[in-house]
Amino acid sequence: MWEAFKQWFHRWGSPKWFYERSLVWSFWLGWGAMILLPIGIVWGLAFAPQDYQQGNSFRIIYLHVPAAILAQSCYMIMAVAGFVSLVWRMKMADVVLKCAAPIGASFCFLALFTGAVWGKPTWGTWWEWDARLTAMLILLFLYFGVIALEAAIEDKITAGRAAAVLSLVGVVNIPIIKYSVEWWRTLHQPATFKLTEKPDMPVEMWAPLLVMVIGVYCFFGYSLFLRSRNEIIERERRTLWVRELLAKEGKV
Amino acid sequence: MTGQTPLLEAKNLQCERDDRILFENLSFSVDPGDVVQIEGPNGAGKTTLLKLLCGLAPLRQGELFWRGERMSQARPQFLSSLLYLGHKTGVKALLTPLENLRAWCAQREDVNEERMMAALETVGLAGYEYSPCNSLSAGQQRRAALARLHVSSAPLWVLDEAFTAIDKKGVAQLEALLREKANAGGAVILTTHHSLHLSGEVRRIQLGAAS
Amino acid sequence: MTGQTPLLEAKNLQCERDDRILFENLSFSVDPGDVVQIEGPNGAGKTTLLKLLCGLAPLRQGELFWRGERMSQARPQFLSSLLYLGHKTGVKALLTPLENLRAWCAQREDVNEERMMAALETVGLAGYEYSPCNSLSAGQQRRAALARLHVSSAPLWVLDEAFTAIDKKGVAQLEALLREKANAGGAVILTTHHSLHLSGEVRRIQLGAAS
Amino acid sequence: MLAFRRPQELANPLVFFVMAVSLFPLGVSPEKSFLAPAAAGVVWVASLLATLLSLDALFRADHEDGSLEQLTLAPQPLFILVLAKVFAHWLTTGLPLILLSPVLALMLHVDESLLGVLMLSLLVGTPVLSLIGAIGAALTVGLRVGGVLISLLVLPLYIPVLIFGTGMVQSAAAGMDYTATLAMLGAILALSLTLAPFAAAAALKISVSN
Amino acid sequence: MLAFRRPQELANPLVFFVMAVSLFPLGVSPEKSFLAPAAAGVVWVASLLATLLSLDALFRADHEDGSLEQLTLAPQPLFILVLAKVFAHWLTTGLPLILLSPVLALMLHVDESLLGVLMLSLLVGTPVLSLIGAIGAALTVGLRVGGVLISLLVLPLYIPVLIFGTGMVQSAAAGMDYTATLAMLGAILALSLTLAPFAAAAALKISVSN
Ligand code: HEM
Ligand SMILES: Nc1ncnc2c1ncn2[C@@H]1O[C@H](COP(=O)(O)OP(=O)(O)OP(=O)(O)O)[C@@H](O)[C@H]1O
Ligand SMILES: Nc1ncnc2c1ncn2[C@@H]1O[C@H](COP(=O)(O)OP(=O)(O)OP(=O)(O)O)[C@@H](O)[C@H]1O
Ligand SMILES: [Mg+2]
Ligand SMILES: [Mg+2]
Repeated sequence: MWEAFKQWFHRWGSPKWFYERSLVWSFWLGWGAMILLPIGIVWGLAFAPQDYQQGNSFRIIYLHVPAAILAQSCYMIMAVAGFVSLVWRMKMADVVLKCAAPIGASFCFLALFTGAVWGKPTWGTWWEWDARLTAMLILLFLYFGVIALEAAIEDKITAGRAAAVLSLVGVVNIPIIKYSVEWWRTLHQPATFKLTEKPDMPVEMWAPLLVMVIGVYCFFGYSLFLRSRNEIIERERRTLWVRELLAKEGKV
Repeated sequence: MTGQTPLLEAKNLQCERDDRILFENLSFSVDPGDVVQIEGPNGAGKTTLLKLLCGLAPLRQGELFWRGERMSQARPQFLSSLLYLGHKTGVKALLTPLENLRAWCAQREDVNEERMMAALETVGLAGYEYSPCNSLSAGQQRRAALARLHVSSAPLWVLDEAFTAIDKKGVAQLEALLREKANAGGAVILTTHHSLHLSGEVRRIQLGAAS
Repeated sequence: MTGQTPLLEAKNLQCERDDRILFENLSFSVDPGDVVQIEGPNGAGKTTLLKLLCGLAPLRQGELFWRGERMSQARPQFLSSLLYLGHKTGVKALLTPLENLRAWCAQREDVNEERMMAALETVGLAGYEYSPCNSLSAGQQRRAALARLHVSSAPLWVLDEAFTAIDKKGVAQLEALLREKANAGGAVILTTHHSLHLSGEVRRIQLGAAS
Repeated sequence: MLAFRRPQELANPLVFFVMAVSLFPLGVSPEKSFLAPAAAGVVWVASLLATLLSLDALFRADHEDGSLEQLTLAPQPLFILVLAKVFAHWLTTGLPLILLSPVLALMLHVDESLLGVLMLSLLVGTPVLSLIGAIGAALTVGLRVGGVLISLLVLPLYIPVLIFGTGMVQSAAAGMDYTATLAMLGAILALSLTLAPFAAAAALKISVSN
Repeated sequence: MLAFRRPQELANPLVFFVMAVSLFPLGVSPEKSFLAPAAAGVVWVASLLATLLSLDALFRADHEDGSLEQLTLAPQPLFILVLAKVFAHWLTTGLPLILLSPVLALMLHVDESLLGVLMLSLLVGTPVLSLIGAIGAALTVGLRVGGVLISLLVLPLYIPVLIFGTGMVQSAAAGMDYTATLAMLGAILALSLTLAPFAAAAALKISVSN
C-alpha cells in the first residue's frame, strides 16, 4: 500500500509523465470549464431569484465567491507544492508553484475587484478596512511577493526553492482569511457553504453558485496544466524526450 | 585507491550551468597528504566544482563521500573538518584583521589571542592588527583572510585562488605552508592561475578545454 | 628627459596614510611608448600611487603634469586620454558584458557594435555576450572589463592588477596587447604581482621595501 | 560571536523612527485632538518601517564580502547563527525603539496611562518583526534588486502584528481588557520564534547556493 | 547612457508606497472621518519615505563595483552625469508614485476634487526629493553604515518640501488659493535643480577619493 503510494507519488515528479498525462486532464478540465461556466453565469445572472434586500446587485456573488474561494485554494496548492519541493526536491512542484502564482493572483484581484464593486451599493463604500478584506489584500501581496521573487532570481531551481519557502511562510494568512469573519465582528458575511450544515440560502440561489465554483475550479486546473506544460517544455528543452517531441511536432 | 578510506571522494559529478555542461562523470578522491590542484581556463568550472564539494552549490548529479560516508549523513563532521576560502573571503571591511580572525575562530576552533596575533604577524600584518580592513590594501585584505590558515587545524583546506593579490614573497610563503600541511597529513584542494612551485607532488585535475 | 614633452610627469609626489609614509620625493615621467610597472610588496602603495595619478585620490604634496601642462588645468584633456582599470572594474553584475561595454563606451569613445562584439570575442567572451555578468566566473568578469582595452584609443592606460583572475593564455594575450599599445605610441602604467613576460623594455618603479 | 557594529549603525533606525514620527504632525496636522488618537498607530507604523529599513543590511554585507558562505560552512547549525543574528538585530533596532517610544508618544499627546501598554505591545511585537524580517532578508540577499523587494515579501506578514499591536493600545484606550490581544501577539511571537529561524536558515542556504 | 534597470526595480518603491499608505488605516483608524483629512498628508509622507528608501541604491551599487570611479574619470562633467542619474531616479520613483497617488488617495477617502491638486503638488515636489536625495546618497556612498544615515542627512531638507506640498492640498481643501504655495514649491525646485547636481557631484568626488 505504502509502496504503491510512493510509486504513484514519484511518478508526479517526472516531468515527462506529467506532460503526457496532463494533455488528457487539461482536455477534460477545459471542457468542464467551457460547459459549467456559461451555465453558471447565465443561471446566476438571469434565472436565480433576486435577493429581497439587495436586489440585483447581489448577483455579483456568482463571480465574487468563486474567485475568492479559488484565490485561497490556489495559495494552498502553492504551499503544498512548496513543501513538496523543499522536502523531496521534486521538479514538478516548482513548476506547479510557479505557474499557479499568476493565476491565483488574478483570481485574488478579481475577488477584490468584485468585492469592491459590490461594496459600493451594499456598504456604501468601495473599500473598508475590514479584517477579511484586509486579509484578502495581504493575500494579493503575498502572490505578488512570490511572483516577484521568482522573477528576481535567475537560476530556476534556486528561484523555485526560494518561492517555496515564501509560500510556506505566507500560508498562515489563509486561516486568517477564513476565520476573520468569525474572530472579529465585521461587515463581511460569514461562510454560506459549510461542510456540516445546509446553506441558509434557497437552493435556487446557491445551486448556480456551486456550478460556478466547480466551473472555476475546472478553469483553474485547465490553465494551470496549460501553463505547466509550457514551463516544462521550457525547462526540459534539452532533455532527450523534449527534443524528440519538438522534432516530431516540427515534422507534423 | 589504496586500502585506506580517502578523506573526500567524488563520484560521477556533473555540473551544467545555463545549458553548458561544465564537467561530466568527474570522479576523484582526495587522501590525507594530497595537494590537488584544479586546473582549467577561465570559466572552466573550478569555482563551481569547489562549491559543489563544500555543499555551497546544490549537487544535482553525482555523489560525495566524506571518510567513506555519504555526505548527506556526514555533513556535520565534514563541516568541522573543512576550511574554505573562496574568491570572496568573508573579511569584514569595518573590523580589524584581529577582530575578523577572532570572529571566524569563534565559530570554529578554540584559539587563544596569542596564536591569533602570531598568525597575523606571520602573514605580514604586524602593525595593522588594529586598523580596520577597509583601510588595508587589496593584498593585505587577502592576507587577513589567509591568517586563518595559520590557526586552523582542519584536515581539509579548500582554497579558491588563494594567491590572488598576494606579492611574490607571500606566494612563496603560502606554498611552503601548503606543503607543510600536506606533510602533516592534511589535504589541500586549490585552484590558481599561478604556476605552483611546490616541493613534492601535486595532483592535477583538468577541467574544460586545456588552454 | 628627452626633448619631447612627456605624456605624464610626476614631481616630488609624497603620500602618507595613517602616519605611515608610503613614498616621498617620487618623481618620474612617462613617455609615449613606455610600459611602466610599479612594483612593491603588498601595501607598498601601488594602488594609492595610481589613484593619485588619475586624480582619484587627493594629491597632498607634489605636482603632476599632463603633456607639460599642470594637471589642474589639463584635467579635461587628461580625462579624455585616460583609461583606468582598478581593483574594482565597474562591471555591472546585472548587465551583460555587451551592455557593460556599451555603457562604458557611451561616456567615452564612439565605438560601433561590431567592434564591441569583436572585442568581446577577443577576450574570450564569445557566447557570453548576452549572459548577465553575475553568472560569469571571476575571470570572465575581469575579461569583460578588459574588453575595454580592445576598443580604447586613449593614449594612456593605467591598469591596477589587470592580470588578476586571468588564466595563463589570457595573461599572454594581454601582455601582447600591452606591448602592441606601447609600440603604437601609447603608454601603459601597470601594477602586477605576476612576472611580466613582455618583449621589449619595461621600466620599473620600485615602491616600499624591496621584497 | 555576533558581528560588532559601529555605534552609529545602531543610531540609524532610531533616527529614522524619530523622523518618521515627527513628519507625521508636520505633514498631516499638529492638533492635539487629531494626534492623540492616532499616536499609538503612528508610533507602531514608524517602528515597523524603521525595522523594515534596517532589514536590508541584515545579511547583505555578509553576502557581499563572503561571510555568508563562511557562516553556512560553520559547524554550528545555521539556524542558531541566524537566531543570534536576529537577536542582535533586535537589540540594535527593536529595543532602542521601545525605549524611545514613550518620548515620542508624549510628543504626540498620548495619554500617559497608555505609555506602558504601548511599550508592552512593542516589546512583544518588535521581536516578531525582526524574526519575520530575517526570512525576507534571507530570501532576497543574493539579489541586487535593492532592499525594497524585502518590503514586498515581509510587509504582508507584518500587517497582523501591526493590527494586534495597535489594537492592544486601542482597547486599553477604550478602557477595555487587552489581555486577549496580548495573548494573541504572544502566540504570534512564539510561533515565529520557533519557525522563523528555520525558514530563514533554509532561505539563506538557497541564497548562498545561487 | 543611463544604466538600464530591471523592470522590477522600478516597481519596488511603488510597492513600498502602496504598503506604507495602506498600513496607515490599518495601524491608526479605518474611519472615513479620520482618514479623509489626513489622507493628503499620509500620501505625501509615504512618497517621501518611498523616495528615501530608494536613495540608498542610487550610487551604492556603482560604488561597490567600481563604476563610480569610472564615472568620475569620464570626460563629461560629472554633474551632467549626476543629473542624468537623478532624472532616471525620478522617472523610476517619483513619476510612478504620482501616477498611483490618486488611487491610494481614493482608498483613503480623499475628496475627488482634490486629486488634481495632490498630483500637482507631487509633480513639483518629487523631483526636489530626488535631487536633494542625490546629495545625501553621494555623501554616504562610501560608508558602510547602511542607508539609514541618508535619512538623517536628507530628511531635514525634505521637511520644507513636505510642508509646502501638504500645505498646498490643505489650502485647496479649505477652498483657498494655493498658487502662492505652488510658486514656493516651484522656486524650491528651480533652486535645487541648479544647485543639487553640483553639490552631489562634489560629494561623489569626495566619496570616491576616500
Ligand atoms: C473588496 C472587498 C471584498 C473582499 C476582499 C471579499 C472577500 C471575500 C472572501 C475572501 C470570501 C470567502 C470565500 C470563502 O472562502 O468562503 C468572500 C465571500 C463572500 N463575500 Fe466577500 N469580499 C468583499 C466584499 C464583499 C461584499 C461587498 C459583499 C456583499 C455585501 C460580499 C459578500 C460575500 C458573500 C455573500 C460571500 C460568501 C460567503 C460564503 O459563502 O462563504 N463580499 N468574500
Ligand atoms: N582608505 C585607506 N585609508 C587609510 N589607509 C589606507 C587606505 N587604503 C590603503 N591604505 C594604506 O595604504 C597603504 C598602501 O595601500 P595600497 O592599496 O596602495 O597598496 P598596494 O601597493 O596597492 O598593495 P597591494 O599589492 O596589496 O594591492 C597600505 O598600507 C594601506 O594600509
Ligand atoms: N551564478 C551563476 N549562474 C549561472 N552560471 C554561472 C554562475 N556562476 C558561474 N556560472 C558559469 O559557470 C561557468 C564556470 O564558472 P566558474 O566560476 O566555476 O569558473 P572558474 O573555473 O572558477 O573560472 P575562473 O578561473 O574565472 O575563476 C562559467 O561559464 C560561468 O558562466
Ligand atoms: Mg573561479
Ligand atoms: Mg593594490
